[in-house]
Amino acid sequence: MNTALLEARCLVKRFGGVTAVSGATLAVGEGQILGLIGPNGSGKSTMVNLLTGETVPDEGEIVFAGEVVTRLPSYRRARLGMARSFQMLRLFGSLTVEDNLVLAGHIRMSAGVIGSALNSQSARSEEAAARTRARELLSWFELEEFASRSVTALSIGQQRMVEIARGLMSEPSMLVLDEPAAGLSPPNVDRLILLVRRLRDEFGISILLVEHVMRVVRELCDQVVVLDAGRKIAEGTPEQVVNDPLVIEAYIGSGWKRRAQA
Amino acid sequence: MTRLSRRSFLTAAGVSLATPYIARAQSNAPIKVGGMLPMSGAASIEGRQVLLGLQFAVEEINAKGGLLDRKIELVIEDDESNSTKGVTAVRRLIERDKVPFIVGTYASAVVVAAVKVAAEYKVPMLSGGSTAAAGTDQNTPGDPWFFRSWPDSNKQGEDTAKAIVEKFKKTKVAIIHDNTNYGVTLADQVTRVVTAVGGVIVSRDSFNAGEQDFSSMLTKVRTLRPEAVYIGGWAGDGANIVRQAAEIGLRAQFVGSGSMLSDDFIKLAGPASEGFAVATVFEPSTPNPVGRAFADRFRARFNQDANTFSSIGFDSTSIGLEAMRRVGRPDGQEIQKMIRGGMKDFALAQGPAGTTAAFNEKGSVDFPDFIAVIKDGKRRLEV
Amino acid sequence: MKMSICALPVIAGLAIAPLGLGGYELSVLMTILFYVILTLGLDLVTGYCGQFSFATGAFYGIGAYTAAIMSRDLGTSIWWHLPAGALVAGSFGLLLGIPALRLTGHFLAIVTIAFQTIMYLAISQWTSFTGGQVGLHVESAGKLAVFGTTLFELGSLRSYYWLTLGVTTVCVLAAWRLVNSRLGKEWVAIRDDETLASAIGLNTTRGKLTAFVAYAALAGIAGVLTAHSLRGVTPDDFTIWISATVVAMMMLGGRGTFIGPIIGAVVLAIVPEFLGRYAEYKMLIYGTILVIGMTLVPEGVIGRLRRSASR
Amino acid sequence: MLKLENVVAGYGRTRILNGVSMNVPSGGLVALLGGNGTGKSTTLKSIVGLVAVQQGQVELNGNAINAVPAEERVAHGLSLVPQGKEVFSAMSVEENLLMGAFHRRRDRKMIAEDLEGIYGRFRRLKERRRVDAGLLSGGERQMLSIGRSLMARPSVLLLDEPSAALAPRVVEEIAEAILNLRSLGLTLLLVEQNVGMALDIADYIYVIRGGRIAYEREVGSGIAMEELQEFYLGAERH
Amino acid sequence: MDLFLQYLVNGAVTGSTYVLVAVGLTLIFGILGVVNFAHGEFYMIGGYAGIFAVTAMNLPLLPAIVFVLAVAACVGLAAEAILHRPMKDRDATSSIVSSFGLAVALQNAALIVMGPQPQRLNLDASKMPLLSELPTEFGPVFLPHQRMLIPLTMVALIGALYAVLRYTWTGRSLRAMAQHSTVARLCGVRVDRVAMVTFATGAALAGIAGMLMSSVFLVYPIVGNMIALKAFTVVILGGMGNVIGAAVAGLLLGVIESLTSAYVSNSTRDIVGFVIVIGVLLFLPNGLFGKSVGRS
Repeated sequence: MNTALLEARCLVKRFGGVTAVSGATLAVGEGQILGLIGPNGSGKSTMVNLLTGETVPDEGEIVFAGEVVTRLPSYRRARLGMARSFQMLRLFGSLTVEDNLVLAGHIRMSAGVIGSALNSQSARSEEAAARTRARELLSWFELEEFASRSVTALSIGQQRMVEIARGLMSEPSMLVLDEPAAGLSPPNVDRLILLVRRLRDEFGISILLVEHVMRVVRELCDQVVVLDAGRKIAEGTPEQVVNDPLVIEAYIGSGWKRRAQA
Repeated sequence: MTRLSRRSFLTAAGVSLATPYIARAQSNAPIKVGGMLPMSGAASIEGRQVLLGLQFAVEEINAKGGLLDRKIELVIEDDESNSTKGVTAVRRLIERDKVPFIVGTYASAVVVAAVKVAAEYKVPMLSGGSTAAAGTDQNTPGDPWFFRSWPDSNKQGEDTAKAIVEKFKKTKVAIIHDNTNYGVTLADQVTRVVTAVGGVIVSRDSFNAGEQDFSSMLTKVRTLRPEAVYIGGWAGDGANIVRQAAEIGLRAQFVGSGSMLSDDFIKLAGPASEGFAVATVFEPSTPNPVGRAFADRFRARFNQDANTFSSIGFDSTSIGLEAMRRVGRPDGQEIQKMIRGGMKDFALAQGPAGTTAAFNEKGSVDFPDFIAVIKDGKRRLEV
Repeated sequence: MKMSICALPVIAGLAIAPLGLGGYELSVLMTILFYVILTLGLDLVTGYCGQFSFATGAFYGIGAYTAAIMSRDLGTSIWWHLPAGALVAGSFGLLLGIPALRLTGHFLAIVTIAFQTIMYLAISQWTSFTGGQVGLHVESAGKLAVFGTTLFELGSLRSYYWLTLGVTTVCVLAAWRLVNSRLGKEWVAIRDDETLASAIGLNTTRGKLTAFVAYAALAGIAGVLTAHSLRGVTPDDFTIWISATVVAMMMLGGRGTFIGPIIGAVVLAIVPEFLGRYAEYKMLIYGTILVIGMTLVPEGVIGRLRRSASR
Repeated sequence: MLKLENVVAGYGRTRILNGVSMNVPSGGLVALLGGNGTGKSTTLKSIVGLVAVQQGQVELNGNAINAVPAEERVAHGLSLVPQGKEVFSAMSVEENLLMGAFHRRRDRKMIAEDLEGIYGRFRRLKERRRVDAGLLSGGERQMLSIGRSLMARPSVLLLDEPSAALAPRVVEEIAEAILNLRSLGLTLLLVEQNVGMALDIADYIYVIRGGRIAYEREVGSGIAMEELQEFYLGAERH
Repeated sequence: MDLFLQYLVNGAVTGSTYVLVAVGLTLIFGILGVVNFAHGEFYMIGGYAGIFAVTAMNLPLLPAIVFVLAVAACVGLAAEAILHRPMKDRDATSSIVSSFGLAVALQNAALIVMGPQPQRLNLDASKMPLLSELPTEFGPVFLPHQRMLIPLTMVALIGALYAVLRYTWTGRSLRAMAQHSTVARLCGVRVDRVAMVTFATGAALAGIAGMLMSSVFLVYPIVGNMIALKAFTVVILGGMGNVIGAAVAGLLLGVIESLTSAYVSNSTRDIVGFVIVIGVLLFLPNGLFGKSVGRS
């Protein structure tokens, strides 16, 4: 691993009396795909929310693209180059596919909102450029025919792709994918794996991948961090962590050998 | 008739924007006169009572064969106590119904907005209950387009203050008033006159119209031991205050503004209203023979007592109609000139005996208010 | 584009209307235009940006009183009042927008009602500044002169109607521009999913505040126009009933659509003129429209048509 | 006793279950295993009626109950111990238990008896009967949650991850308590992520993956670790 | 000092009305998540129903109270059918607009049916058995029977409500629904029944408040406006959905207003509550008493 693009140190987050994340540390290198896994309730979602800025940690520090972003709101992190998808699909339901993408391109526009409202020349050309880029991305994802359709008219798999395309609109250096395979059929999972790999290879983007579907993790991730009860219990290549006894115990509980082999 | 033409206008406007052609009134068709009052909303209770006065005046004229050989038709518009509505209503009355004068309205704020429009069309307005000085104060002195045939709120405040000090011989006065312009001007006037004649204002409190709980304010007033308490505001609030004052044992001579004349006040305040005094321009038991005759005829017609509101409506309408008769044609400008100076001999139902429609240069008629005192649940005039 | 083609004959028709209509009809048309501006403004903040407000009457009043007080204290004309009314009401809109940053849904609705009530009490009680219940007189609008040539006297109803129509057209165009600009899209994004909007880098704080400012400024402009049209202002013209009426107009037409609230405003402003002596049922009808509308067609008439068309 | 036939269910347009078929025999203790997001909880929710069944059928004692609203299924003998040790935190322990008997609230005498029965089974709940449930420890809450379900006098008890986020010692206690429930003649369906615990107490296991039953086997018939590991960690089968 | 005590008592009397109205409002929100802007109209209808019972039907006090309870509860049931049932699967904002519309419609219906003039309920508390035997002077504090009736009824009704919530199956099911609606459903609690009970109870409490207050104050069609705003203030101060919080905050607001009226200026008393509520919403969104109970 060369220099880390995103680094989180000793993050702690408590909700009432419950400590959801206690002292977790992770780093995503440039161009790396880092997997984040763990059983239910292990603190993955909280971790993602801390990294993307939806919640603020009680302790610890987050550095992204060389800046301390621990307390920055999510839109500021997005401007620094962090884009994300959501576990439960999140798209602007009343907008078209293309508008969903163009919105995400707003942060790369230099004309202010006033200029845009006045329909200035520069605003118009920027808008046109954003639309071109949106179309390009959609064709990259083979979705261009849906550009002017409402997002709600798309299948779940297609919506997932729109979400990822939206992430790319803002020209991010890092993409946080929160369970992208959830709800996808096996062929769609295969497509997803191919796409994410191409994303990294063609755009050079770092990816933090939170995923349950182990096939996706094993095929994509360079490095995997395993959380359990808010702590990091293992880190390594997919092969290493899958065979780590601590990980196995976290996932399927203790004492299983005794009965299964009896 | 009016509704029909209105509908045809809107249809026409919506479809072709063609001007609806309105047939010119034929010479024997009724002359329309305008009435504009709050017929819905909170002030409609007063508005409806004023309306009875308007209707009664027109009925009596028509019973005598009408005016200028034509019948009189009263066209009523509801202003909802809202200026926007009021301005539209004035335009409608003048443009569509060609009324030569308008009796209206009750809310002073609406008067202020509406008179500007009426004056532009050269159509005079006669108050339909508005007493606040603001209505006549905006008139150009010497050329008023808004006429009020009784004294304004300043005069009412002054008369009340004089009654407190001279009639009831009370010099320590507490003032409670609502935050309406009416309440504020009355309070100002009472303050000025009471201090001028050597009285003391021990406290002055204001409240928002419609407020319910006065106990703490009255508790505080009680500790100041006023001899008289003056209340300026609407009848409901006044009744509430008088009753709550009795409950907490605040004993003093209570005096209220003219708006508290209604029988509702006595009903709402209950026994606490005994001894309550109020300035007024009319009572059915008035010593004014014109007023007394009006009260008798009114009672015979509607089987209920006339009150200040109906007398106001009656007088305003009668003045307008009589001025039109004297002018000889339904011409707003001529009628205004006539009311301005030519009616000094026309006797009114309001005020003391001999009160006439002698308008001053601001468009108001000056006469001393009566003081009515509530005894055994009835108002008694004390001249 | 399609929109402007449809709008042109309507505007042209409205522009030649005074040639055939009298003062009463023009009064009614002007009232409709005021409500169009108010409803459009509310649609920006509620329909497009998803922030509830029951304070339209307050901003309307702030605009009107700005005109009245400037006219009284500075002797200025309507040309100053229009931008000033928009600015002052817009500033108050910014103020009310601040709670909206932290509150949503019902909490925000309650704050806007409280704001409406406080503004009404302040306007009606601060007698020395606002004239109290009787209100203030506003000088006639003056004249429009170019290079010393008087084009028309705004004191006349007909000219004033044209001015109102012109300002309304500008407001409608500005609103149209706004909802189709980046900012408008950001408002929709905030309404659809605020978390997501923030996650893709949109400054939701700015989005909400601008929506509130635009809403309040439009209501302020309507207030200035009304003040000059009535040549006076009184507190009772800016009560919560105005807010209720405007909410009903927007909901009936379809919040979040552009043409819907305009149609809603036109229809509900004209209806009372037909009601005649049934006018006292007006608010009862509006209230019932809100209840039935929310139950049967929560997206409004135009919203429903659009939805069934897209199927 | 309880039977699922090709159940398809989900939230709105998102399908979670793509045809789940299961059978829980009377008096049996069946475990449903699976990784995160595979559809375990949704299966339970479709049984108790919290998620609408889009296709297929849920049968109880041979009768289809698809159309019975969730509120009424408890009266049919179905009771769910929900995930996350959910209790009415601002109500006392005893009130929580009473709520379990809500559907048979007229049965005063029996309720009093059953209450004593629960207290006898879970001593700690008796000690803390007047305490607000929000103040209980995790293990106590889980017991309260189970006790509340028992107060309904169910014929089939469904348990959703009773061992999640509990210390190993407490997990053993809970496992023991569940085993004891069999003596009441209850039919049990246990949803678990903790394979060890499930294998310790269940007679039959189902493994769900991608909204489908991917594996089922009787316990004791030689379940290979590699097989299970694949479902959880995706290890390739060699 | 003596005066101060009197002001406190005055405040507690008005505060008691706020409590009665606000507790229903907070129940409806806490259990069903409905923000009911038409709650003030329950108060208004209670006032008119009371006048009708006493004047037109000549009922004695207790039957009159029962009549008002019944009328208000029916209105509450109707409101539930309008504001809650069709909106169950929609977001909370639908019920906001709908209840706002209902408030407007009810006020204007009352304006048409009852007329705009204020009315008063002639109920002479000093002639009531038991009550009339109580003293009206407590040291320096003077409290007429008419007013005493209000806090007494408040304590009795809120006490009864508390007992019902605490010790009956219905009460427990309401609390259970507020704390965890899914688990409550699994226990066999029916949402629609709870919703009806909640609305009926909330409306009945507000209706009784309206009846009692119209014997001390007045009732008119838009009287509910101000009282609803006050109740919202109280609900927010006490924490949305928190019954005890609403009871404490209601008394507190009454006292604050009374003291404002006495020591600052009477005309600012209506504004002071709103200013506090905006401050609380901005800085303490969970109300003065911390956590909000019952939202899950």
